[in-house]
Amino acid sequence: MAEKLVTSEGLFTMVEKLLGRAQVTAPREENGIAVFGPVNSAGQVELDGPLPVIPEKSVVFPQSETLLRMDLGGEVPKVEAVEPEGEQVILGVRPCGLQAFARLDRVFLEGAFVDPQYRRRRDHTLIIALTCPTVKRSCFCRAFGYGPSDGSGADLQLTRLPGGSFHLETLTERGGEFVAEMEKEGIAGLTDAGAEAGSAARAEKARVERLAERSAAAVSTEGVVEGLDGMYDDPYWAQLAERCISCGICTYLCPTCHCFDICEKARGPEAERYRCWDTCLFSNYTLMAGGANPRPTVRERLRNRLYHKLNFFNHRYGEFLCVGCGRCVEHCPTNIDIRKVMAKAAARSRAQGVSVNG
Amino acid sequence: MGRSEAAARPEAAVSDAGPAAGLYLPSPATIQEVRLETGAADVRTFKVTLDGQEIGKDFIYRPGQCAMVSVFGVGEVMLSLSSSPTWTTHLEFSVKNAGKVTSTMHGLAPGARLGVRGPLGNWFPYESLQGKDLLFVGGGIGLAPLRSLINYVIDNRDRYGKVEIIYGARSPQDLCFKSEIFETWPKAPDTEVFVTVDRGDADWKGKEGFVPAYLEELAPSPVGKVAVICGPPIMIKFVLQGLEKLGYSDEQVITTLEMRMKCGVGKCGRCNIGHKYVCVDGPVFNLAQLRALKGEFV
Amino acid sequence: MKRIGVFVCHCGTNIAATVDVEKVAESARHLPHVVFATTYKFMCADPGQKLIADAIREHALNRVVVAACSPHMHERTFRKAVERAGVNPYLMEVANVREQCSWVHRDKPVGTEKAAALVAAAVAKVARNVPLESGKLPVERRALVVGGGIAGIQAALDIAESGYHVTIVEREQSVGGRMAQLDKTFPTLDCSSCILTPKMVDVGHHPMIEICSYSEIESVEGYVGNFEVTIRRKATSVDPDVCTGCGECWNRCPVKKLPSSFNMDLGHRPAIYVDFPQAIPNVPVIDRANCTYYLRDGKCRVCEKVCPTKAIDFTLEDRLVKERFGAIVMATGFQTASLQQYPEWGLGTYPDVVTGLHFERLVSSTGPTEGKIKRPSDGKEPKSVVFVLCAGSRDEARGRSYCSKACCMYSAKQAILLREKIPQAQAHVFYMDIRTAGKDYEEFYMRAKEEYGVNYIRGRVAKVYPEKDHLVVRGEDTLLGRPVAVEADMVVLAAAIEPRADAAALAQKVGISYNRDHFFSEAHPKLRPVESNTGGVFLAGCCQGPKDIPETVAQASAAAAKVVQMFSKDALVSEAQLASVNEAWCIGCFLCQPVCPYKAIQPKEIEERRGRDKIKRTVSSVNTGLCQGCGACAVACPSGAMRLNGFTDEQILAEVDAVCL
Amino acid sequence: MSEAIKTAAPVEGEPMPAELKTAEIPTRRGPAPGDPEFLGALRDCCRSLLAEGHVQRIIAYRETPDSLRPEVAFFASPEETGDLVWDLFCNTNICKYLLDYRTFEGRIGVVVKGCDARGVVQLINDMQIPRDKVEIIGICCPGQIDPAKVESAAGEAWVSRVVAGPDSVEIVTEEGTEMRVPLESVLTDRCLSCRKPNPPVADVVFGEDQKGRISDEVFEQIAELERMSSAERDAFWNRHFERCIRCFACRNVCPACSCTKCVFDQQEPDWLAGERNQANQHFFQITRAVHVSGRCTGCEECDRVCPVGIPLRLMNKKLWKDVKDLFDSPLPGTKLGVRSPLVMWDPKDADSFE
Amino acid sequence: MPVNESAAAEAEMMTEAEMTTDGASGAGADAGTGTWEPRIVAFCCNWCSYAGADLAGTSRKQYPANIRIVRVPCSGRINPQYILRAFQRGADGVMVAGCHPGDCHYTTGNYYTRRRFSVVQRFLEYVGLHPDRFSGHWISGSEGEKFVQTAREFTEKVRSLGPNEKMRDVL
Repeated sequence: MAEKLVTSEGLFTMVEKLLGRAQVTAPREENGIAVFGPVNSAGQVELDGPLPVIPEKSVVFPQSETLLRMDLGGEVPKVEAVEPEGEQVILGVRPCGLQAFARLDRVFLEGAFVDPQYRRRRDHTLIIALTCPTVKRSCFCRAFGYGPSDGSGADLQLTRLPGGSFHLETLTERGGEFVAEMEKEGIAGLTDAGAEAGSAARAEKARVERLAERSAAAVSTEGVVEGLDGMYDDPYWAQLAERCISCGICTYLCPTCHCFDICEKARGPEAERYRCWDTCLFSNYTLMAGGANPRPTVRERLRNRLYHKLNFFNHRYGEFLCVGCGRCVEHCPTNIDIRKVMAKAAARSRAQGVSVNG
Repeated sequence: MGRSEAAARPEAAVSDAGPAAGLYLPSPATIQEVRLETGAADVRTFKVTLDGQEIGKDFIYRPGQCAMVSVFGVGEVMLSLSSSPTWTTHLEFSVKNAGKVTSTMHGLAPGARLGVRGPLGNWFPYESLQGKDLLFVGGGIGLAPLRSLINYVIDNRDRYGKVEIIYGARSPQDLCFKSEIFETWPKAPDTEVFVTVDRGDADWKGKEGFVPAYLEELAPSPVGKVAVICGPPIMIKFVLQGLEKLGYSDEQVITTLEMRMKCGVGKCGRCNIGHKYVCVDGPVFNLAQLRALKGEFV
Repeated sequence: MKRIGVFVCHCGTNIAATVDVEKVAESARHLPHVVFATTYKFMCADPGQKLIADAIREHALNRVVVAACSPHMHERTFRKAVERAGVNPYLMEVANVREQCSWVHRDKPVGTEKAAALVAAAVAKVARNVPLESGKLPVERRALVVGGGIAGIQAALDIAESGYHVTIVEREQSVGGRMAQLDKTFPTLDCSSCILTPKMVDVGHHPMIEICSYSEIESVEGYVGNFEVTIRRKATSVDPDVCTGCGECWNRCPVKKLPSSFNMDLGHRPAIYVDFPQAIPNVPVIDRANCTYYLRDGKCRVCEKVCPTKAIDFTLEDRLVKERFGAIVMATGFQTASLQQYPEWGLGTYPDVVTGLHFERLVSSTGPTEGKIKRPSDGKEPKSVVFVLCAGSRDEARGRSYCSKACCMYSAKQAILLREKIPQAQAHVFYMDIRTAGKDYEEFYMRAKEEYGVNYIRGRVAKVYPEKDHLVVRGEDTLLGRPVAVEADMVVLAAAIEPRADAAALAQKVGISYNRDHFFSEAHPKLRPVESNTGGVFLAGCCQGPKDIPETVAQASAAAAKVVQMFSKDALVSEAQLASVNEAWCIGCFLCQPVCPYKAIQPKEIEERRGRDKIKRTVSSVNTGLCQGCGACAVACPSGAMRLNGFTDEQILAEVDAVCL
Repeated sequence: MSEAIKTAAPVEGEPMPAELKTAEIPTRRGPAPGDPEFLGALRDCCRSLLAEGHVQRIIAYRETPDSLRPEVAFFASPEETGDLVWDLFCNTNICKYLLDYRTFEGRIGVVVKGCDARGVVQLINDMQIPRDKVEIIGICCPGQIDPAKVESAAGEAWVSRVVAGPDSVEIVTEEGTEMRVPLESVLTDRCLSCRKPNPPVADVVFGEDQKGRISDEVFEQIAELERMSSAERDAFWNRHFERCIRCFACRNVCPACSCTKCVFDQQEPDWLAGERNQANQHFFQITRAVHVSGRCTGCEECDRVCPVGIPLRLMNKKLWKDVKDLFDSPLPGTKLGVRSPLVMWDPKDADSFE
Repeated sequence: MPVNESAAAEAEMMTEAEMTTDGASGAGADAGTGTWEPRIVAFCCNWCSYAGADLAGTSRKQYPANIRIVRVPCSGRINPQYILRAFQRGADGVMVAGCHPGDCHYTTGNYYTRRRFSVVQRFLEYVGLHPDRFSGHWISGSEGEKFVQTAREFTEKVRSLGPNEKMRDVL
């Protein structure tokens, strides 16, 4: 596919042009924190910052979105499904975000029931990825078989080059159309990438891949699923839960967590049904109307989340629901580290292996 | 009975589900009749028709399936269809007043509008059960999903073997579907109904005692039989123990689960037991399947 | 199934003129749960109430909204009406569409719209109402009177005469209080002890009255109808059952020269004593702080030796007696201000500067001078006496803003007594204003001025200082606008009436409120002047505020009537709209406790299931006997575990949501 | 205006049991953090408390492979205390874990900084745990280091360990390179303006009283906000509240939030809807702040854990400033037996009503 | 942290937006029709302020119909969350009224109100609610006239501000 070179200025102009025709979501800095969020000027886009705290999923699976709109004033209630509108562009998606989209696609688009909201947003979102400029210690993408330069799943991929320009790679037809459109509009600073830029991009990618290599030794998925198969009733979960404060940070910051609640909002004769993010760590999540709760304590809830990431999803879809972005590792107020859970499971698996073989 | 039979593939339900665009859009429905089930008025059965849809034609369901029922402006709740698919004039939902939606529903009168999204989930393996003897064990409102299958079996009486129904509730006041348990079902051929209450009252002349104890007392033989059970967790727990003692294998025991559900279509994540979602992989499971899952099912 | 009926009242044309009542009813018909709505000319009239009752039956209504006048007018009426029709009275709400709508808006469409909104709010609220029941509280038909002065005596007699048992707790050796210290009373000049003593005797002999003298309140638990009071009966060292009050002991006691507080320290008493000869009970007590036996390790024992009935028992100790009462009358009286903030008047510095109460003892024939007025410094008969009014009263700057009410009159009386006893003596009265509001009071004052030639000088006293063998009183005559100096042999300060020094501490024990000056607060200054804000506790006499004898007696009888009224009921009915605790949510932080003005919140230990374990924990609980339903606790509670029935969060939010639509 | 009335009830400190009001003078003092003997002494102290049965559990920190992120740990036996650690990365305020021990039979030791200790005291004052059930092992805190600041100072290199000196820290990377940065540059924001680094109440104290860092930055920011127009403040908070993901971490770590059924979790009444819009964010943020006002100990743990950087301390400290100015009450958690000033009153209270 | 700049910039946009809807005629939500009327919720204690409002009625004193009273037993029963809820549901102004300090029917309830709301009122302003949208008043049962004056003045103040957007959560 095509390779382009775009200067910072050129990218700025491109974003400005985009703002008129689509909702643009990009990394922004707020109070010293990087977040993915809607931008209304190109100046807000901050591509050099760290991995944004709020994950990319909010673009295709917003914190809350309306499903139905109801008018109950008349004899017969008028109820209609609400479709998301407009075009979206998400700029600066990291490879882990791309991986997460792929997981979410499986949940929302695969099988008997296709989620219309997600489908509509996904179809109308142009994804411009960004090769990770750096790799943090909390990153463990390598464990899941991809790296910080892996643009698969994106329409376009940006790689920051040492000089400050970006290498822009077209990965899909849609990406190509976008570039063509931009070229037609005449973006100053958008040119074909020469061989030099291409090799600089490859060098940059190789550099960050090397950085990521550091985590490979520490974290592995080897034996995690199998280990967990035999650990469900292990006292380990109670120990881990003792520390967990049952907040929603790990789930809400997780790029693949997709649980939601469906709520009703009524104002006189008018009402809306919407869905909003929910988390299996809150006790209300499984609380039933009669007061029974199948997951009454943090132990069951935390275990459910970790199994969902590292075991249940594998049994259902054949892959992990964790993509190794490290957000939960970095932001857990009490330093609960999913990598340690993986290590524990792997060790269990090895021990089981030994006992079976011995 | 094979494992694959108990839990019907969710894909099979697709053909019956509405178009994807309306995944969360309920079909309009109207309450035709509200029937009080219990003395304490905490269970009511709602006779519901679907506006502009014919049941059995536009809305095809199987015994044990569920639907999301909307009270517009209040919310949605997953309810099992307590009617038999053999009835084509209306659907029935038997609802315990437990939360915001159900309590509002209890305040509704005939003519009130609802929304129905479904049918959802799998169903009792009514086809593979043909020719077998059936033991139904129910407690309280747990009889509602069983009732769908019981009436289906009675309406297709020649295709199934002997039917035994053990049903219990806390008190005579709390018994549901009284006309069926005392009149309709006992009159059906080769059908026996055993009713017990935890504690009787002055007028109660029937059996007193808990369901699991009554089961052990009756000791129905497992030969050629499948047990279908539903009730409060504590009852399920002891009934399972009782059935095991009587020699029922895990494959011979089928139950239907209740979990807090929101979307009904396997997206919202709430109703998982291990890697299965009750709303799409269930609610009907046999005991062997449940035992293979990680999670808290009883 | 909620079935709400809405009844819109025309109130003649009071509502109907500015509110389209039919339209309001019509809009109500579309509200959730409303199955019936109608209008009527006068909903509160019998036919209106019947209409409601009929509709309740006909439409199986189980909740009712009446859109009419203010709930302050007819909430009770309609509650009773629905109750008669079989609906719990608390399943009725009033929408105030008269005072707060039709009467304050002229524009009919505007009024109609607002009325409809108010009805919608009431409907939203009533849909969340739950049936409430008034509690029944048993009544212990025994009264406690705290204080044995004229107020306590009168209250006790009135209650006892109605057939209920009364206990009087009196701190001193004898009942009688301040009135026993007085000589004559205004405006009739009849002898104070002559009218008091018979009442004291009545109290002493009444079969339904028990006097616990030389006793104090230790603690008060419980609530209206059911108080549990611990009384400290101080050790008297005399067995009251044996003592005949013969007086041998106090006559023979070698310690004679102890200051007599009954005589305002102007006279003496022995270590074993009765307050005054007519004391009730006539059983002496030993002042252990000054008795030789106790000071010198068992020496002396004179009283023991002379006692003909062997009533002296040095080993007696304080006893704590716990008793149950249904009602408490607080009648703890007053003291006169020490006037320490007024050094310029020299009270306590110059012996001849005294308070009005001292003067009473000096004129009294039972007093230390046997009724001969002598100045304390040298016993000389005073030839000139200056009376200073408002001594410490009506002086915001020095901490007391109120009027002591009785001083104008008693000073006039004292001036008259002076002039009667020492006709040649001059009486000067410094005053700010003369207040003679009372029957025959103004006449009495005029007599003092005109008949007895008492010299009234309008102005404040700036300074009192000694000169040779007399005092000089300097002040300003504001009528003449010039300074004056009056020579005086004695100065009598009409010292402010203030509550007893321990009034606040006692109020805290009893759980009643008090004002800045520590006078006990009445429940309502106009309409409930003898009730405290705590159910079952009533107020009589100067502990509630300065007053003279007739007022005190009237208030005491009123308090007694309130007590008797309470006792005449089989059981007390508690409010239904009270606080209650959702124990599952309560974490026992007790933030609710300090905000409760009625001390109605107490800790309670509960047992709870936690998984397989049973745990014990402490939560709040509400004493429905004490709770008055203010709801302060419900707001102090962060989680909303504390709820106020009748005004729950759900109900109020429903109203808010409805009025905002 | 009518005369002022005073009741018996609202006396400061009531209804605290009297024994709680006794002055707290720690009996023992140990070496300060930074002293080579510190960690050994702390471990010895914890070990002997467990061994001698004075406590049945100790809540403290344990070493992890990531030296910047020690984990909270619960020590039940003296043998376990070998990897107990306390260094400048013990950011987590552990006092809230005491709530898990409300029904625990036995005493609990807590290793606490000044800010954590205030939380413990607040829990005691809120009657969530009795004083005699807690052994307060206090540490006069020299300030805690923000791992994110260290990591960003180290750039792409991974940090292996950090050696803290009194004024600077040495960052050692995995590659073995060393760099020295001023301590202040890596301290957490809350420590940069910490005025009360010493435990106000403790049974054992390690180190001598620290001065803390007197920075008025927070109050200056508050003053700046107060000077803004209403519309500017509206915009300011909208911008921050917009990011709130409603993870409730701020609530869950807060020592003043001890409800088991929080208003935000209640379905009836439906105080807080799930929809993420400004109205609900405001309801949540305002209610949370108001609920803890008068009981917020100013530990700023909420601010620390907020993953999206909402300046929660600008709310908490604003409320605290007003409460202090209006009612002249001590900082919550600094004194035993003190109840929230909002459940007390004084006839002379300021009046904003008309 | 740069508290000021971006907030000020956004505020500028805000104020412009407000100005366009802030016409003297009070055209607001229903700008097209010019019929916008402020919605005002008044929480009144049963014994004083509610009685004061009743007295206003008995004396036939007129005040704007925008005021909708919610009766509570005591001003001490008014949870600050009610204020937020009212704004959420579309109130343009909220008023709290109780007995004068010292006159509380329940002796001390309004002292807590006074403390609580002196803090809450400042805080609401701090988070950007316009100070004129919330007010507290002591109105006794005999102050019908004060109730009327308060209602009039508050309504006019709120009317001049236009519809409230802060915290508003309507469909």
